[in-house]
Amino acid sequence: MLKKQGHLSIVSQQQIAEQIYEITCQGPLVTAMTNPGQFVHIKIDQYEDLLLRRPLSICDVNTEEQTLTMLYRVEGNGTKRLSEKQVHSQIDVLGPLGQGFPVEETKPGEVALLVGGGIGVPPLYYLSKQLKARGVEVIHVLGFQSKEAVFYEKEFNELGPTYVTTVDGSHGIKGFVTDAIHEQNLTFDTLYSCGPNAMLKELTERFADKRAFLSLEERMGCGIGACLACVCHLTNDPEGASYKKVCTDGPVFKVGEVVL
Amino acid sequence: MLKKQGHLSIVSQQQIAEQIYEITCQGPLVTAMTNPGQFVHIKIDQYEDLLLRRPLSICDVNTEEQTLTMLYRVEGNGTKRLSEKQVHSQIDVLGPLGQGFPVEETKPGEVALLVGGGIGVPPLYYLSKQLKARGVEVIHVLGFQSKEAVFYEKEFNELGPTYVTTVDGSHGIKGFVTDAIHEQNLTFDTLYSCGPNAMLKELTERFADKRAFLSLEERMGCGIGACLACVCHLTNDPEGASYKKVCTDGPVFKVGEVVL
Amino acid sequence: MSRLAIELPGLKMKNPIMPASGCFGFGKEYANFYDLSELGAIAVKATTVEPRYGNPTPRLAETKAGLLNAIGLQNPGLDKVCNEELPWLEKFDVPILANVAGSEMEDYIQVAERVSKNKNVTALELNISCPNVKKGGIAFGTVPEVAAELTREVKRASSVPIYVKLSPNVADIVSMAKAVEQAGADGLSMINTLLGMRIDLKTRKPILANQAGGLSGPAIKPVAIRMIHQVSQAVDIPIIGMGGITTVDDVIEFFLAGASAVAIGTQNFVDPYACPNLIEQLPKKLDEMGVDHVSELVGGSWKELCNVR
Amino acid sequence: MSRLAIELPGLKMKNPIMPASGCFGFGKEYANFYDLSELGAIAVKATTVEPRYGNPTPRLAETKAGLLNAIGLQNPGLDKVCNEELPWLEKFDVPILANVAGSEMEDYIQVAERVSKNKNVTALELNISCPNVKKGGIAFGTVPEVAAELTREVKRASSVPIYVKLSPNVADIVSMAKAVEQAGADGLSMINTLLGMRIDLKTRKPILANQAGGLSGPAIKPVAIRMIHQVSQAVDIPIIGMGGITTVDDVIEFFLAGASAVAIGTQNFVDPYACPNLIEQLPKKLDEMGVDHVSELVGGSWKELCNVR
Ligand SMILES: Cc1cc2nc3c(=O)[nH]c(=O)nc-3n(C[C@H](O)[C@H](O)[C@H](O)COP(=O)(O)OP(=O)(O)OC[C@H]3O[C@@H](n4cnc5c(N)ncnc54)[C@H](O)[C@@H]3O)c2cc1C
Ligand SMILES: Cc1cc2nc3c(=O)[nH]c(=O)nc-3n(C[C@H](O)[C@H](O)[C@H](O)COP(=O)(O)OP(=O)(O)OC[C@H]3O[C@@H](n4cnc5c(N)ncnc54)[C@H](O)[C@@H]3O)c2cc1C
Ligand SMILES: Cc1cc2nc3c(=O)[nH]c(=O)nc-3n(C[C@H](O)[C@H](O)[C@H](O)COP(=O)(O)O)c2cc1C
Ligand SMILES: Cc1cc2nc3c(=O)[nH]c(=O)nc-3n(C[C@H](O)[C@H](O)[C@H](O)COP(=O)(O)O)c2cc1C
Ligand code: FES
Ligand code: FES
Repeated sequence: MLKKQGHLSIVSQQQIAEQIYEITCQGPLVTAMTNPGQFVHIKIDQYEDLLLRRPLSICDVNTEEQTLTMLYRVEGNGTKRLSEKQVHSQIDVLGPLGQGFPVEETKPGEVALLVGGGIGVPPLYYLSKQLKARGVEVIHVLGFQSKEAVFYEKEFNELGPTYVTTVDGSHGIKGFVTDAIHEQNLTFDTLYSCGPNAMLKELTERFADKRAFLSLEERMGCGIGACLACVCHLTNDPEGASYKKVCTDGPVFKVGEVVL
Repeated sequence: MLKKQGHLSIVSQQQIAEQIYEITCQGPLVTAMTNPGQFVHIKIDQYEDLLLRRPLSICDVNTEEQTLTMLYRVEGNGTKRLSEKQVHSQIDVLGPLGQGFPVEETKPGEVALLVGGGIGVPPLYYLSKQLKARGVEVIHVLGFQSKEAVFYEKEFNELGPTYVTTVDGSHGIKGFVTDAIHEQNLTFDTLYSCGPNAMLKELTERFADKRAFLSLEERMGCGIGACLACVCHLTNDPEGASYKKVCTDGPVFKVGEVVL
Repeated sequence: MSRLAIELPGLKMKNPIMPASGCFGFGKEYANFYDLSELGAIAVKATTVEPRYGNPTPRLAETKAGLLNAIGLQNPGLDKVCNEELPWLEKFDVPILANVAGSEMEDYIQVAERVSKNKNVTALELNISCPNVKKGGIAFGTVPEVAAELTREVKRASSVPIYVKLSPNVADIVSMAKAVEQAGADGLSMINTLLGMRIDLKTRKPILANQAGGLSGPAIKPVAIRMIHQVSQAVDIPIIGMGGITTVDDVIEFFLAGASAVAIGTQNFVDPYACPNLIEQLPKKLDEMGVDHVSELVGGSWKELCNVR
Repeated sequence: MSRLAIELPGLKMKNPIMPASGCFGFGKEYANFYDLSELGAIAVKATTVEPRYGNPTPRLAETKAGLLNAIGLQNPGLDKVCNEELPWLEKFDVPILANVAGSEMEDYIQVAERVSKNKNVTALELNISCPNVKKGGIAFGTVPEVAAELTREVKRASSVPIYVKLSPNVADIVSMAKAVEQAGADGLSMINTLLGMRIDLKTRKPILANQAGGLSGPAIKPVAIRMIHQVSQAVDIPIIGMGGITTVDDVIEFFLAGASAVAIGTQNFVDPYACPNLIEQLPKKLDEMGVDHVSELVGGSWKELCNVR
């Protein structure tokens, strides 16, 4: 029985874009977080008005220093309260959870296209680092609403070519990530993506026949497969009783495997 | 319309006896807190699992420095969370509330006997200071469970003769405050008291015909007279529909005025 | 007309926010904190024929995100309410929703008849749902036919429109609502408190002297929203929504569910300025949502057209 | 016998703590965290005749101190439960309380008959109260006569004792309890979730795809305590209490109210170790309270003799 739950201590926390925070925390639990695309489930404080844990993706890990970095957007009460937590205070973390991106599907020398939208960008960072370390050529396409919402552009640039799009054109290429892929004529051996459903749907339509892996988001209860809050239908049985759980079978699925 | 609600900043907090904490906080609201026996109603934090304010007595005030000191016992969730608050953080305070001890009922040169039981002791401190400043001779009888629960003995001693009792005899006189009053043959012109109901009942029986003022405790909602949570019957109409509210008509009542 | 002003039967309100009955006395205490004329309306404490002391103390117990109360309809009685409490409120420019309670049908009729004659009382709220009185009261609130009969009689006796305050402690709130609508109710107030209890581990007894009490506060908000969502689609009379409102977002949620105005209960105890604060915050929230008038939101969660965006 | 061990119809438990149905699947996930043999019992997820996918997502929404769910009885169906899920659990030394659901009486009977034959299923829990199925289900839970008939038929079909799981969404929980007791129920499970809703301010629609859902968690605890306090005084069969338990103090409160065992639902999601932690803390709490055996606390809030201090 593996111990998957523990307290991490916050070592830094800062705002890095509009509503976007970067938090780094430390503890032995981190050593198990080796698979990009996995997530952790966080109990932000002990006050019971905020009952459930909150799922956040692993954005970066330093296993030697046992530090975990996450990026999050302040959406509601939970992320707001997380943003108010002070350095040195603790958070209760369950994880790593779920199935991450299959790094090994891309061979050294091949090209991986990493496509992220908004708060779907964070898990791609750890993924990109691992792919690069493996000798894979990484290209990033990162979509945001506007200039103010852009983050980690520099960090991704250090790992490989990075195209940033904004919906309003205030920074980078105007439009959606799919526009950029088209305009820039980007080709790849493997596609890895995380972002809003609409984006994932669009990518599925275009690249259904490609080697592609998509990370999904769904409201979660337990995060470990017991509550059935996070299920989705299978593409080959879209109305039936068969299903996958985003928390344990995902969040990363092969393109076309599940109904978006 | 007076502004009775505001935020005070915690300037110190320390444990002074078993489960007993002393907290001092600062802010302009404090300047109005001139009447001992009044209380404040505190919203400990903004988390809504702990919904209501908590009533705490004014134990000491420095109007010049705008500091308010309170002593409290960790009973349940609210006081526990208060004890975890850090210096410099804020508490939301409503007050001063209620009718305090009538200091002016005791003339300079007269003797006032101040009798406190357990967590009823705190308001007597500010009272004693004011009586003494007025030229009243103050005698204190303070009852506790045991040695570990005793607090502020030195502080009271500096103001006047102080008899401490403990139920188990581990410190001071063994027994109840009433035993001490009897044994020591203490006489007085005015009696002021705050403590558990059983103690107040005993004092009422003995001193019903004296000039005596008792401070009551009752579970409170609003603290300002609107919710009718804290009512008590009048002694002259013990079954009827007339009533007093502990929060606004009290917490201090003349001995024999209300049903304990 | 201001973007907050609304008009419901008997209630011409500057804004859609009022304190809930029993959580504001007859206004005197809160008048120390702000000008009561700022309020959309005031729902005053329940009035019965005779003065009542109510239940023994303790009358309150806190629960997670909730409050249990067993005040027991303590009030100064019909005479004093009509001769002192209501006249005192006349100096404020605010309509009064007078909460009517009793043990027998006759009590309700007597209170309704007389209270509705006070000049600032522009509507009555029929409290058929108070969980804290032992006789009669509770049956009125859980049997549609009984509630309907009471509504009919009180409606006849009253010289102003009547709102029936529904109890959430029923299996089928829609039947209750429809029954009182058919019986002539001009509006609904919902929800009253859920029946609950807390036991003290030290004494091993219920904390409340009355044992059970009414649960209010944020804990019950989802129940209120669900009931208002159901009922507002089934009746044609307006609903004054309440149950756990603490923020302006909560206010909006009640409108979207189907309430036409809202009442603030427990939160007044937490923050004496709760009502004026919410009134102040409301226009800003409407701006954020791109809404001109608060009434555009009513029933927005189930009315097709309202769901812009 | 240990101070925690209890014996209820069909359930010989090492301790009085079990996970609640629907909050623990069929145990597989939590087996990654601890040895399931530590538990007093396991209430497994509701089983229906056919496999069910349940409701569309989102299926969860958080409320203040509460959780709304509309899972919709998703389960792998009778065949798979009997052939795979239950046999998998046989390796643990723990009695299984199998939760039985359906839309028609016949469904319940069919599930009960077959599930009760599994060798580790020592009792059934009749889910007459799930608020998340549209057909039939809800009526079973709110009409005493219907609940009684169902109980009688299932009791006849089952080879093990049956516990009827009561819905709190009723005006008179005592009548429900008495009706199913008379119909042969061996015990009661209470409470299931309260019906609630949350509306999203951005989309202006209910968050749950199913619109309404069942409210669980600390918010509903006072309602559960009140109902158990009432029912335990009115019936002679034992009660498995649940609704908002998060701490060992909550466990004690349920015993004092009148429960003979407790189930932990939502808290498993917050803390996967919730059940073993409570089991570990219980003896220390009994020491603190000066209680030898946990069963001494049952009904302590209303039984005179129990109120030592
Ligand atoms: C596998 C996974 C990975 C994620 N990774 C990230 C990340 O790296 N950075 C980031 O900013 N966000 C991430 N999210 C989304 C994040 O979990 C939500 O934004 C967050 O839970 C919102 O909580 P809140 O209290 O601020 O909002 P509230 O709206 O107050 O939350 C209320 C409830 O709804 C749930 N909820 C609300 N929005 C979402 C959502 N979009 N997805 C899932 N649950 C939601 C919450 O978990 C909570 O239970 C991830 C979600 C999933 C499922
Ligand atoms: C006028 C007045 C003055 C007080 N002064 C002091 C003081 O100076 N120092 C001190 O330690 N205590 C004082 N108390 C008691 C103090 O208010 C309670 O101990 C405190 O509210 C307990 O809160 P809790 O959250 O820790 O306990 P919980 O039991 O979790 O509280 C739950 C609810 O019960 C109420 N409650 C519980 N116990 C009491 C009680 N004994 N009296 C009133 N309400 C209670 C709480 O306010 C809260 O609403 C005073 C009470 C009153 C009425
Ligand atoms: C202390 C208290 C007293 C109440 N008294 C009454 C009353 O006299 N008449 C009535 O109709 N409702 C009464 N209520 C119910 C409230 O008006 C309101 O319906 C309920 O509290 C839910 O709203 P809230 O969650 O905002 O408090 C009372 C509620 C509380 C908390
Ligand atoms: C996600 C979820 C699923 C549930 N599924 C079932 C179920 O299948 N059968 C059932 O009888 N109760 C079900 N329940 C109700 C619980 O068993 C329990 O009665 C309720 O949640 C109250 O307990 P709690 O507050 O500890 O969660 C479910 C509850 C939740 C939160
Ligand atoms: S979140 Fe509970 S099963 Fe996925
Ligand atoms: S606490 Fe509300 S009236 Fe006294």
